[in-house]
Amino acid sequence: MNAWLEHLPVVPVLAPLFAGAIMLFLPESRRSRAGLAVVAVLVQLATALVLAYLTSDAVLEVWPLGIGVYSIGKWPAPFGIVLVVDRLSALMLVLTATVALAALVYSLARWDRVGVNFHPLFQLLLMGLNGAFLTGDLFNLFVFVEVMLAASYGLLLHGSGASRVKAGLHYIIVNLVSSLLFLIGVALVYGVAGTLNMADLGPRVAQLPASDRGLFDIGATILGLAFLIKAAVWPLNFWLPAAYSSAAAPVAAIFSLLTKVGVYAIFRVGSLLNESGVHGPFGSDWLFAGGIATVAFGIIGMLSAQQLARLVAFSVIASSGTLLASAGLAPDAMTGPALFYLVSSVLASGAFFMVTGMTERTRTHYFESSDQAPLPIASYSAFGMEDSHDPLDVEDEVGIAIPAAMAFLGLAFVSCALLVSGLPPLSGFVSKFAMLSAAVEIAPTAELPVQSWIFVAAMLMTGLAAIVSLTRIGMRLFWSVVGRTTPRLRVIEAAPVALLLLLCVGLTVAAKPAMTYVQAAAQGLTSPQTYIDAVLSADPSASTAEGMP
Amino acid sequence: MSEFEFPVWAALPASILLIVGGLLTVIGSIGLLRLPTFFMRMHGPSMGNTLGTGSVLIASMLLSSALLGRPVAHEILITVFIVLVSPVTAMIVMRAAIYRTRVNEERRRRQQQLPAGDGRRASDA
Amino acid sequence: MRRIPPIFLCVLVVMWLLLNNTISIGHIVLGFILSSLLLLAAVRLRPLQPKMHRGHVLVRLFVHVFIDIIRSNIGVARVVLGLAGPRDIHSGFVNIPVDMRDPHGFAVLAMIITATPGTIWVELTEDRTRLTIHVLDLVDETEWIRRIKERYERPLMEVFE
Amino acid sequence: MNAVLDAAIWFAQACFAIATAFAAMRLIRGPAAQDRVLAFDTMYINGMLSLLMLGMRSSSSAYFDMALLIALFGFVGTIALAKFLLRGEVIEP
Amino acid sequence: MSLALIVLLPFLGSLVAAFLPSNARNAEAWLAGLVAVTCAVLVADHYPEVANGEIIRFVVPWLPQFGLDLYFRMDGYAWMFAMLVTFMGALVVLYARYYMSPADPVPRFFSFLLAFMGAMVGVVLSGNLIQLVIFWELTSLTSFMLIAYWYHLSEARHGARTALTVTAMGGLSLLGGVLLLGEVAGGYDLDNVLAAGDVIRSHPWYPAILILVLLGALTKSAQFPFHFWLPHAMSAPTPVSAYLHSATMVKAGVFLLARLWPCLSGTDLWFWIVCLAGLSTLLLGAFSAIFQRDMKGVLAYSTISHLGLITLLLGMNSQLALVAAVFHMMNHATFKASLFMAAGIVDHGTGTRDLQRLSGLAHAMPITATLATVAAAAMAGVPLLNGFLSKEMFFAETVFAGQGPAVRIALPAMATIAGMFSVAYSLRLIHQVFFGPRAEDLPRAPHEPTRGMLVPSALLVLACLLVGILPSRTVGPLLETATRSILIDDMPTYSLAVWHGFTLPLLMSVLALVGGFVIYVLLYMHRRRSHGRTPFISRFDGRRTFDVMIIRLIRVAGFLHRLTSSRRLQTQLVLIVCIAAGAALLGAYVNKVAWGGMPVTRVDPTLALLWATGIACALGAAYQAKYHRLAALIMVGGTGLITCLTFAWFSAPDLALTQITVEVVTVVLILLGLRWLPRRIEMDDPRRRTVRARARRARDAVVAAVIGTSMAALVFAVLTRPRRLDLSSFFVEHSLPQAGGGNVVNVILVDFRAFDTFGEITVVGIVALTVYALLRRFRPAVESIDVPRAQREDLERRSQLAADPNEMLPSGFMMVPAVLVRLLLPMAGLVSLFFLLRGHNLPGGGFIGGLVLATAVIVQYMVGGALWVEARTRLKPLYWIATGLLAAGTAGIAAWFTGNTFLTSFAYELHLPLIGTVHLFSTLWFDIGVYMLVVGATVLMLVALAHQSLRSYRRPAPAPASSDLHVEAPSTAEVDR
Amino acid sequence: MEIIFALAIGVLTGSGVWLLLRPRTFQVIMGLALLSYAINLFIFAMGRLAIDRAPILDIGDPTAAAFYADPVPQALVLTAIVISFATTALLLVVILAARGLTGTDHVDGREGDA
Ligand code: NA
Ligand code: NA
Repeated sequence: MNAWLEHLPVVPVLAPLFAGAIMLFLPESRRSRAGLAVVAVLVQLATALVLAYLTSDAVLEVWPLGIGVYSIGKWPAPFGIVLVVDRLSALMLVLTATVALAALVYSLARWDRVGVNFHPLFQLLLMGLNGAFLTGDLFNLFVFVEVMLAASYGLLLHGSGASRVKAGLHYIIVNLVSSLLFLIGVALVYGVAGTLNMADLGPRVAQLPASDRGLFDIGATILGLAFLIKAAVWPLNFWLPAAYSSAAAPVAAIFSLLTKVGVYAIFRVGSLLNESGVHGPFGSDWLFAGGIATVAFGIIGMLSAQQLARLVAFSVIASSGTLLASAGLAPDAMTGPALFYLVSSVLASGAFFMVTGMTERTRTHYFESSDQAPLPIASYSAFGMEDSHDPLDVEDEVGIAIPAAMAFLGLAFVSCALLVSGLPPLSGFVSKFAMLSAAVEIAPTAELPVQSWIFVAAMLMTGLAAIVSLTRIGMRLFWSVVGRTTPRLRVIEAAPVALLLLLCVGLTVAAKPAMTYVQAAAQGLTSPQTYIDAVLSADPSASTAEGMP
Repeated sequence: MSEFEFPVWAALPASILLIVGGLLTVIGSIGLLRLPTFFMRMHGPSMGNTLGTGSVLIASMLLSSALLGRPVAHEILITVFIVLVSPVTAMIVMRAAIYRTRVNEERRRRQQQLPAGDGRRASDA
Repeated sequence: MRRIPPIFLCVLVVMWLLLNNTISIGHIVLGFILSSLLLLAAVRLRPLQPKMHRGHVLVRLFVHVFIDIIRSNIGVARVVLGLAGPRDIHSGFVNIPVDMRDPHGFAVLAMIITATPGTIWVELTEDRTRLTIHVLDLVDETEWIRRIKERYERPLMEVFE
Repeated sequence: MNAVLDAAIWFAQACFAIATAFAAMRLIRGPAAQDRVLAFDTMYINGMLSLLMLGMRSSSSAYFDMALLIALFGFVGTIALAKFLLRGEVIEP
Repeated sequence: MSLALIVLLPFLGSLVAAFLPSNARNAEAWLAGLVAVTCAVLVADHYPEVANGEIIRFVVPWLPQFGLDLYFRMDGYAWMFAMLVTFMGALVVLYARYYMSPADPVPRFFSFLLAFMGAMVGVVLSGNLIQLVIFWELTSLTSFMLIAYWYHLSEARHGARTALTVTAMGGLSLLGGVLLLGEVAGGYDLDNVLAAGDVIRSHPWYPAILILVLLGALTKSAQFPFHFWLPHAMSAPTPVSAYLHSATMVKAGVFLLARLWPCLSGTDLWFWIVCLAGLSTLLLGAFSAIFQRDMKGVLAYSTISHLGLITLLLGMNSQLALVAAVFHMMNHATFKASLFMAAGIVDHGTGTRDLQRLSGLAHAMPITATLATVAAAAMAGVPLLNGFLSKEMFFAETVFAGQGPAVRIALPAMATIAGMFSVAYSLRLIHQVFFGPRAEDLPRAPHEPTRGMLVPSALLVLACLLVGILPSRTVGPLLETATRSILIDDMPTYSLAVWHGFTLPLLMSVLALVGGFVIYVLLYMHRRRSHGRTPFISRFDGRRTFDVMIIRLIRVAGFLHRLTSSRRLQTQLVLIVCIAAGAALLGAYVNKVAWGGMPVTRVDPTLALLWATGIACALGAAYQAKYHRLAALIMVGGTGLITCLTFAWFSAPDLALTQITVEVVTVVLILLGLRWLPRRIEMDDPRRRTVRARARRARDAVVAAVIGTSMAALVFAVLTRPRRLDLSSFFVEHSLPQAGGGNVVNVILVDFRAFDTFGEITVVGIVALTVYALLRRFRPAVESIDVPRAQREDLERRSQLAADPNEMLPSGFMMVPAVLVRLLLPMAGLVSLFFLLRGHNLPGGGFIGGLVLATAVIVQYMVGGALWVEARTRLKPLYWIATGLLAAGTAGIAAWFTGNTFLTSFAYELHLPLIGTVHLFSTLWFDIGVYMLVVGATVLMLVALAHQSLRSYRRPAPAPASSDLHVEAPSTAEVDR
Repeated sequence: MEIIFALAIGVLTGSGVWLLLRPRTFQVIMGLALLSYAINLFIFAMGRLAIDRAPILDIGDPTAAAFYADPVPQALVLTAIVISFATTALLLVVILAARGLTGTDHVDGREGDA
């Protein structure tokens, strides 16, 4: 294969890193940094698409098993760290890059200047996300999750202000604790099974003596809990609504991916531990119960939410619960539709957070009013870092205002509402229908048919709750007679929203190929042997000319 | 322990030095623990800092020279650093102690003036 | 062009050799390069440099100090262990009028006073005319003043002024 | 001869541990902040000595570096604390 | 193909309409009308095929994996409805053109109207049940938009929301039912489902399916008890009421019942549920209609009751009843729509629809009066009008419905009573509006409307007459095809004659007419004392109940939310740690985890003593951290020291080194922070002595104890098991030969697992950036803004606190320390380089080296003061960070050019004079990156924190309380610039 | 020896958790510091305890791995130390900002019950 194509899997990690690093040399003025940022995201998108193409059945000569394994430093798995690209990873990469592109462009309108270093942090967040989706090593996963979280702290606090700092404090502390759990889990897994490579885990666990097996399960349990906290499972998700609803709109938009990292980790590690039958969070019943509880919590939250942002945050919770529940219900049948749902819901909530930002424009909550405004401190010129721009002058608006702003906003809002509530005709409905029909289909043969019914009921309930609460808040937003000022809307803000919504439409129209792809991806999860073989049989020294120094 | 057999010329003085250093350090910290006032306590540890450390370092020098079969002197660096640094510590700590005792004096005096005791007590940070 | 203090450079090179525990030519060169770079980078942070002469005086001084250290260690040990006899220990501050002005001199003096147990540097007045030390076992103030001035301050003034 | 040496090393190590413990007692007992700072400094010195002992025990030079580092920087924490007590902030304008 | 076109065209039209300028009434109308007519023509074009029993199909695969395809299917029944929808659409558009006022934003109206048309056509042409549900929900949405067309009226908003919630809920349950149905019938497409009738009826899921589907249908068709949304939908513009809420959308429910009739009906369950719903709706609607004040109110309730009638017919499990039902669907559409139009005309002409105020309009608007009268007569079931025919069929069915005796008596009676009611309200409507004395106090002077508004109504009335007089010539064949397509072979025999001789049904009709007249007269005697409130049942207002339910729902949700969630951090943390511990303990219990078999090594008293110290420090810190922060900090530092010694003790020199350096930096860092964390004054706080507070502390103590114990047990369980060598042996064996490094740990960090290090330094960099960004807009606590007390005392002696950048040495007590510490800087630098360079073979490496250098710099700040140092050096931490990241990255990428993967280490042999050959490892370059990043990040964080005190260093005056904060904010700002 | 090690980790964890559950921000940050010590020791323990077996190979003899202490957990702990150092710094600054913006050092940003 082409010697350079070989390095493609590591590009999604490197592109944002280099972009972010180089930005630090550029002045804090928007233009140069923003340009670089856009380029970097486009590179990631292109790479992700190529990877998705390479993992599909279209080409088999590059990666015969449809799985790309890139061993960092040429050390073979399980000893070295490997990046693994299968359909699922590729899918997540594409999703990340897409939402990132939208959020980035959106942020250029003004949001990126309410604080410093927005763009570097944004890039490094992407680095963390991509790394987490790519890595095949448990501890390396920890590291990249930390990268992601660290950047998310920075972005959540971007713009400062009381509400953000308060929410951020809780968000940070909870995530620090969950990281500690993550460490305990990884360490225990290593201490008992003696490996850190995910693919290597299953075979080793199978060989574990019964006496050690219990310890391993404890490790896996704690690990799973850490993932579940990231995935915002009830009752470990109280930090989420405040954090997501107080973050700046584009940040919240990209945040809708963070919970999915937890879900991804559950899916991935769960599938690899599957046939060795590990109990705890990876065990299906626990997962199902947690998922349903989370959905219920999301429903309650949506119904009782008073601001749109919080409502969307709760819908994120509900969607994450849906994914967990479906994974717990019947991985084999449900994973495909669940992945479809994941894609649709991420796009939807991303768009929705941005719409929220636009509807709440009049209230400019993302920008502390002057009495709240923190004192700017001594300029750092003495300290060798001139940034002339004043973080407070973000009022000048960029880009041309689009006509019929209200019409666009209304249309966008309705589309988002349809997507979130799973009402026809958009992809929200398609994905929900797919999950429901799968759930109904397994019911007659399942050993616990009641689970299917609970799941179906939960899905329908979510839809109803979404309708009730969304009409309530939507009418207040758009049809309130008193004091509604039509916001000036700029293409640079409207376009990303439109992009995401159009993607959802595309997902609806091209449901067949999309579903085919995600089902293939799900196939990789439900029968992980291919993955394991691909990783463990990969010979790093094969592809290259020179040997070791 | 290492299977290397140390020659007497190194082992014997080293042992003595170690014992002396250990004793000095312990005595110093006993001083830190037992002496009545802060200013007196400050003298305790400085024993460990100087002669205690010195003897241990010499012992270490002897042993590692014997081990590698050539003069090893990098323990001198530690001595240099200790000597360079401990005055800084001593001065600032001493100064702080004097300042704080003065402040506490003043506070006590002030509290005797006002009708004392609403049950509060300023914490040290 | 900032000038690199030569003595300090040599000291650093020696340090480098001690650190790496070798005297290979390569390390000497490397140490030389690194040290000079570091000094170049740091020289503005150390504007004041000592001008030393009659360095041999220091040798005598150090011998004295060494003896004093051992003596005072024993002294303090006795005080701590309560072997100092029935008399109650009376510690206190001693004010010493000083004639030395050079900061580096004072620095060395501070080292000496700190290194000898039983005495601690307390403060030097802004105009550098009076030095206050704290003595653990204070029997006779004038004895202390004499000792500091005779044994330490004079040789230091010879070297640094 | 090694036996004597080992005994001496062991003895010294114990001494330093005891010294550390005493310092810690002072640290916990206080009463004043400066006492704690002083105790803290002492703990660091004793820690350095213990490291040197470990080095001799395992006759490896790896431990020497730690001792060196403590000798070089053990004081930073102490003067930071002391300066906080003395000036109310560690780094003044 | 053309089927898809019929569905697609309205949607396209709606898109176009949305983007027309808001004042283009004619363009909109033309567009809409054209679309409607075209669709109607297209539909009509298919009549020949459907007439001879063909079924036209058009399938587009959509989601075949789950049996969901776009499947358009037209048989006679569908054709009839499609015709109804499109034809009515055309008429309504024409009507609306004149009804809507120029002020109204018509694009929205017509665009939604067309969208609705598309959705409705979609419903009737769906050959796939899921697809049907999709269009079904679309009709709900478009109807929501149309009801709320005048959203500035709270009535409209409210009605719209009620309608949407009820119908969408129905739609969801319909979805559920359809899912089950599809699973049972083995596919969602209509042909399967209709064929699988027996399977379905005998399947255990049948009741569930039936109830779910019925929920969908009955809500849509406003059947009791879900009828309440329809009257409130009347706040929509009248064309909408005429189209959606009488002719088409509300028919969707009964349409579906008839559609699924072959596979769902024929059971007792069906009979009872459907009949009861229909009958009660029939009576309730008719009864309430009598007492309405609003014309549209009367029509709404009458619509409800007529829908009830249709439902009742469908419930009777008899083919003839089905025919009657289908027949009545069409009839009702015609006369009710024209009545609505009449109501609109009256509203338009007089400015009110209030029956109390309206009177004697016949003089002013004779044509309208005539049309309305005829239509009302049809509604009342007067002979020679279409209403009479279907109603008589209905009466006949009630009589011959085969069920038990009770039914045989009750049903006809009820039917007759309902008939009376409908006569009464029809009579009332016409009489009170068009006859009697002329009303004087009308908002507008009544006048005949433009022809455009009359034509549609007239056409419909004409239809009523034609059908009523010559049924078999006009509607006969259509009804035939429609019903035949539903009950394929077992078609009943029926005759559409006006005269069947003196039969029981005829008697019932007569009774109904007479009785209705009597009722109205009695009411009229009462001087129209109705105030729009229905006697007896007005208290059971479904809508109010619904509102209360919604409000309750939200309140309950709020309550549950408060119950199941918490904004308190402590609660969240307790949950996390408890669940973690619980899960672990449960796992241990389930799997009976036991100690391992390895013997424990003997306890070394020295380490034991050290750890006694460490534990004491930890406990002390835990005890002191609230009020004696400095003490706690120092004690934590002590614990850290012991930890570091432990690492060293158990042969982990690298860990010990890193730990110790990190310790030092952390202490400095937290002290820098403490400057801005105002001191807590310890006082005996009453809140700490409350029972709850004590209880919480007790709980936390227990939790902490349990978790501590379990961690200890866990560690012990691991430590007593043999270790696994697989990874370590690989690393130890390959470290020297391949990676060329003796210090395996360091080799792992920069080579084997360099990717971890790569991410790790990124984290450090990110945090530094965040800290910097956050501190840029830092707002300190009010109490700690002004200069610390100790320094304020100096201000008596010195003009300002900041050190003078030009002075050689700090004056005062810092002089000697400055001399010494500045002497130390180059040495420290050398040591840091030493650690950086030797890391690969002995403990050390970039991280430690970097921290050493950073610490050395920070110490300079401590003794020299921030401004003094920065006047003499220009360190650009951000650049260091960036360079570090780039260096590490390039070190990795460089491997690509040697044909290796990212971060593969390789050596470069450098031949130097008098030094010899030097092996430069790419890992060294990587380590240099780490080094630079760590230096930059650490310095940035610490110094950015230290810089905070610059904000106030020129204000000798101690700042008073919070009040001055805002005042001096600008002044600080300009100081900073 | 193992017993002492386990005890140490237990106590550190216990006091860390106790502080973590306290209402004051500074207590929480101290608790996290103690917890990270505990976790680092925990990870380290996963390589079991070895005395005088530092995984530093004298040039030229890569002897049996069994002799040396397990280097992997050491590397993991190093990463963990660095990351927890960084996050501690961040948390500290956030705590300061919160104190300034909310006027209290309660973790919830408002004076709850002590
Ligand atoms: Na998250
Ligand atoms: Na002294």
